[in-house]
Amino acid sequence: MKSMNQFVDALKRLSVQISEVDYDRRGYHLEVSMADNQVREFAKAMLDNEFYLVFVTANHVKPAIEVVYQFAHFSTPCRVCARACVAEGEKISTISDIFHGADWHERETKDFFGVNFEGHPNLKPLLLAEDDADLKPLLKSEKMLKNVEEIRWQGEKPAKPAAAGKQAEQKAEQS
Amino acid sequence: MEITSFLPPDIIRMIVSAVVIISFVFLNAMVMTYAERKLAGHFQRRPGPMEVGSHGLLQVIVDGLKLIGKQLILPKDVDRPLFRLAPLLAFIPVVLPFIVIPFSEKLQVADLNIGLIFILAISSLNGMAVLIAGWSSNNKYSLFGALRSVAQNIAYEIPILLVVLTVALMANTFSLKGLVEAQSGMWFILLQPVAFIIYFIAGLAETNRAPFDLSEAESELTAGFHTEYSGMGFSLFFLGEYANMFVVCSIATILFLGGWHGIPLPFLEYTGVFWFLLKVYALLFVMIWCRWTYPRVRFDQLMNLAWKYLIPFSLVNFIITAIVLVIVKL
Amino acid sequence: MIFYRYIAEFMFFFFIFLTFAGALLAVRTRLLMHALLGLAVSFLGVAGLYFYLGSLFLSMMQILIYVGAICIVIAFGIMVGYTPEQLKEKKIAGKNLLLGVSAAVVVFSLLFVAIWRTVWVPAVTRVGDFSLAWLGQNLLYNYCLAFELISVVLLAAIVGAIILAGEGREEKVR
Amino acid sequence: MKSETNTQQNQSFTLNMGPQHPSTHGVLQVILEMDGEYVLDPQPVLGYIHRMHEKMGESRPCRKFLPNTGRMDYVCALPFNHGYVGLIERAAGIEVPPRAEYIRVITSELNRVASHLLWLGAFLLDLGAFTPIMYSFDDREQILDILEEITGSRLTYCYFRPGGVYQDISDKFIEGTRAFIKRMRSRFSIYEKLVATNIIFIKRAEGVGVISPDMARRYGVTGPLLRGSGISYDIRKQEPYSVYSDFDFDVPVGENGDSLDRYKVRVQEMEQSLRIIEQALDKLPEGPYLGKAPKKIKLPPGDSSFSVEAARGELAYYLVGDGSEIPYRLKIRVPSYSNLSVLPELGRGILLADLVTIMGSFDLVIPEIDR
Repeated sequence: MKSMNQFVDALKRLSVQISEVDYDRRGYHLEVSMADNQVREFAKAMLDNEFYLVFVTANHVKPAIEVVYQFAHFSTPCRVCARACVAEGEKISTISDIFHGADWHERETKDFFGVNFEGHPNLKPLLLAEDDADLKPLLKSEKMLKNVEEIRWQGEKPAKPAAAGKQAEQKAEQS
Repeated sequence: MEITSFLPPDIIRMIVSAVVIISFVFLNAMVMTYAERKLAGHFQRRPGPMEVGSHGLLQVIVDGLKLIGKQLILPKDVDRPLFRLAPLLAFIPVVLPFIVIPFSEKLQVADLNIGLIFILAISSLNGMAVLIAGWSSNNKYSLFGALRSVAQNIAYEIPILLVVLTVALMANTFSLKGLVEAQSGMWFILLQPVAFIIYFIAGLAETNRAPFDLSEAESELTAGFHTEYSGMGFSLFFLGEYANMFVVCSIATILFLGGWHGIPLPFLEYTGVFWFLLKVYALLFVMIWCRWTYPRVRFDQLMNLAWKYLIPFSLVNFIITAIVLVIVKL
Repeated sequence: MIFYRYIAEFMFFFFIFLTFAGALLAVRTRLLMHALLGLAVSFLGVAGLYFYLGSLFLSMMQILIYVGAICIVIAFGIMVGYTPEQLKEKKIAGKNLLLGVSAAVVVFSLLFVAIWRTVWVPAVTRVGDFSLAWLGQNLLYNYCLAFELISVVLLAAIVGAIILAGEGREEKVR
Repeated sequence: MKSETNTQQNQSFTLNMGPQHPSTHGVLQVILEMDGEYVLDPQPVLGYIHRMHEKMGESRPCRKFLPNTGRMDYVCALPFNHGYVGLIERAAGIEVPPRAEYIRVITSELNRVASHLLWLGAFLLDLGAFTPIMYSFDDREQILDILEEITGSRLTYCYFRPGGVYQDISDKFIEGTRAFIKRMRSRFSIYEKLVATNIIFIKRAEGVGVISPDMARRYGVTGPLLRGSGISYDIRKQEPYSVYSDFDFDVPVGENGDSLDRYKVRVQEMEQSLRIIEQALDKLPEGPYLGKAPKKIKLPPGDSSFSVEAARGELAYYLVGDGSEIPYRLKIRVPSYSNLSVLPELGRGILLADLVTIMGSFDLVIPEIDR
């Protein structure tokens, strides 16, 4: 049984941003932010560390759609939530050949958000009908769409400086 | 009296026995349907049919009326003539064996000296009906069911033939009456227990009953070869199945359980029918019991059972019997 | 009993009709499965003729072997190999036609010679008691050749079924 | 009856299993590429009863989505309730009184036993045994009666509320539950005799559909399927939510990961659930059953996640709040979705009958997969 710190060390070797969060309030242990080209590298590291994929989904915010991955571990209580941004019309590389379970999750994300996964072998509509391929039901309308800062964790009020710092980092990364 | 004056008595005998046999087949199906549902209910800790008539006794009749009243649906792409022919083909061959079955010493339509071969030959036609039904439905599940059924029938006819031959060898006759008479001293089940077990297992498979009901495996093939049939088309297969079960069990009774022999009753030539039916329905009860207890076997397991166990065992049993008979004669 | 005579005569012609109708169906129909059914009907007619001639044993064997075994094996082969759309038969022409006709001519001339030269014995004098011993004696001494030929027929049916099944699959590859 | 013209698989044909088929347990379609009796490539087709629950969750105040959760998995609805109220409580920081947590555990575990009983009958029906389903339904009815007493419904429960439960449990409920535990313990020996020692059943289930631990990890297989493969992973132990850390229970695991192991694991899980219920009834604290929660729950900005162990595996809710009542994003990760995705790999080159066995042993609930 590995400890969580070992995982943190392993992930820090990649150039992703990683931070521990309060499990009692957030429901996961590690938060990861990465660029869209780091996804495969990150997924491989997760597979090597014997994580399994909980889900892949997306979140429609300004300025770009976030793809969210959650991983957890079978023997160590460690839940990892990772985000990568993919701008509209851009592609993000698939992880369905690393975690085979991602195949259906990515197809579902394509159904609901229209996110294109590069290298996916079979990106056909899964839950929606073939005719509804352009529906993308979970994209927010212009009126509802929020900025990424508005939906970031602001910590217990008043906002802690650490959380604020993290936000600044993410802003810098996206710009 | 008037009828006999211009018709020979044998014609009357033929007509009467034809009517009796056909009504017996229907009656048997009714009894079996009721018994099956009621027994299944009690095996499963529920009362079974209770609503129509006392303890659901009239349920069978109501169901029969419903089936007759239902539309015979002809799906679009079926092979029409064959599709309609198949239920008839399934029904007719199972009626014919009743001609030679000796219900008691005097209750038998015709005692053919090759009665046993007659029954085996006629029941081999049943496979043809299943094949035609499955193929003409133009449905892949039906085709699967038909293919399975035929492979199963071919595999299980061999041990049945070998076992039947073993017993015929002991009685030195193919006549069913002769076979029963040969057991007036001792039933063959005591001399041939292995043969009886092999026959019963193969008989279960031959009649497509659970746990060998692969040709109509509900959870795999929906309903197998009769998926597309409705109304009377379906119920003829149903009647055929029950009549077939009765024939298989009555052959088991004749070959192994001493036919009409039992505790002597007055007018034994006729009342032997009581013992005969008692034995047959006891075997049918075991068949129903098996069905509601066991899961279904897989197809390869079914084939293994036939080719790897039943056929070698019945062959060895046959050879040993032959050798013993020769030694006894010497 | 004149009445029985009528029934017997009627049955004789009925069996003849079955045999010919089945045979005609077997060669004239477009669907292979129907042809097979015609073959089975024809076999049943022949079995009825044996029955008419007083040999119940032979007619039962005819049903058991030809209808119950051979027809089913062929049907099995057809079903494994083909789907209904593929079963629309092509026109027979050229070499095949020639071969077919010559085979038919040879078989019929052989049959004709055999029938012509046989000394016919009334059926009644041949009937035995059909006990196991009697059957065994007859099959393995008197009619040994016929008995062996039946097994050849079975072999041919099995080989034919395998070829049918194999061909059906090859056609799909193309 | 179109024959396949693909040169690679020239001997194959396509068989449509479902959407109306007895052993797909609902409107699931599996397109099978077959060679005779052998399955070459099974491809599930989802979405026949897709209802876009996530969109519904994102278009109404979070309290109003609660009834939807029970409609996703109608066989085991209370853990779905539990996950959702747990998520809202976690995000909005709502305290739950201990009595409510105990009631949640008792009812959830009862629901888990009911779900496993339904599975047991349905699985054996898939194998062609007709009788066990009647026995298991008999037992399941008892649970439904007990739950109906306090939740008001028999199937699609909506019993939990943010901050507690809808109503307090009665003495009748406690008595009924204790009586049920006693009855159920005596029933296990019947199942053992009728099913587990049956040679045909063992031959049908043994070695069929082996999921290796590595395969489970790649596909995200969870629940009894994963535990059947020998990995002792149960959210109730690993990340104890509610008051599960108060109870003493084991996580049953299998050895080979075949269908027989999945059967054994589920039966043992029922026994463990009974143990949990018994302990919870003994320890049941006094106090309010519904804590203080605002009528309009404001979800603070930020994301949070809540995972529970549903009867079929890990159920994860993922929420992104934006400070309003309405969730900005609600993701529902259902267990059967990932579990079923292993089928194309597992079902390659096996007999059709084995595919039915495997799908039966997965315990699929289609509305849950399609959401």
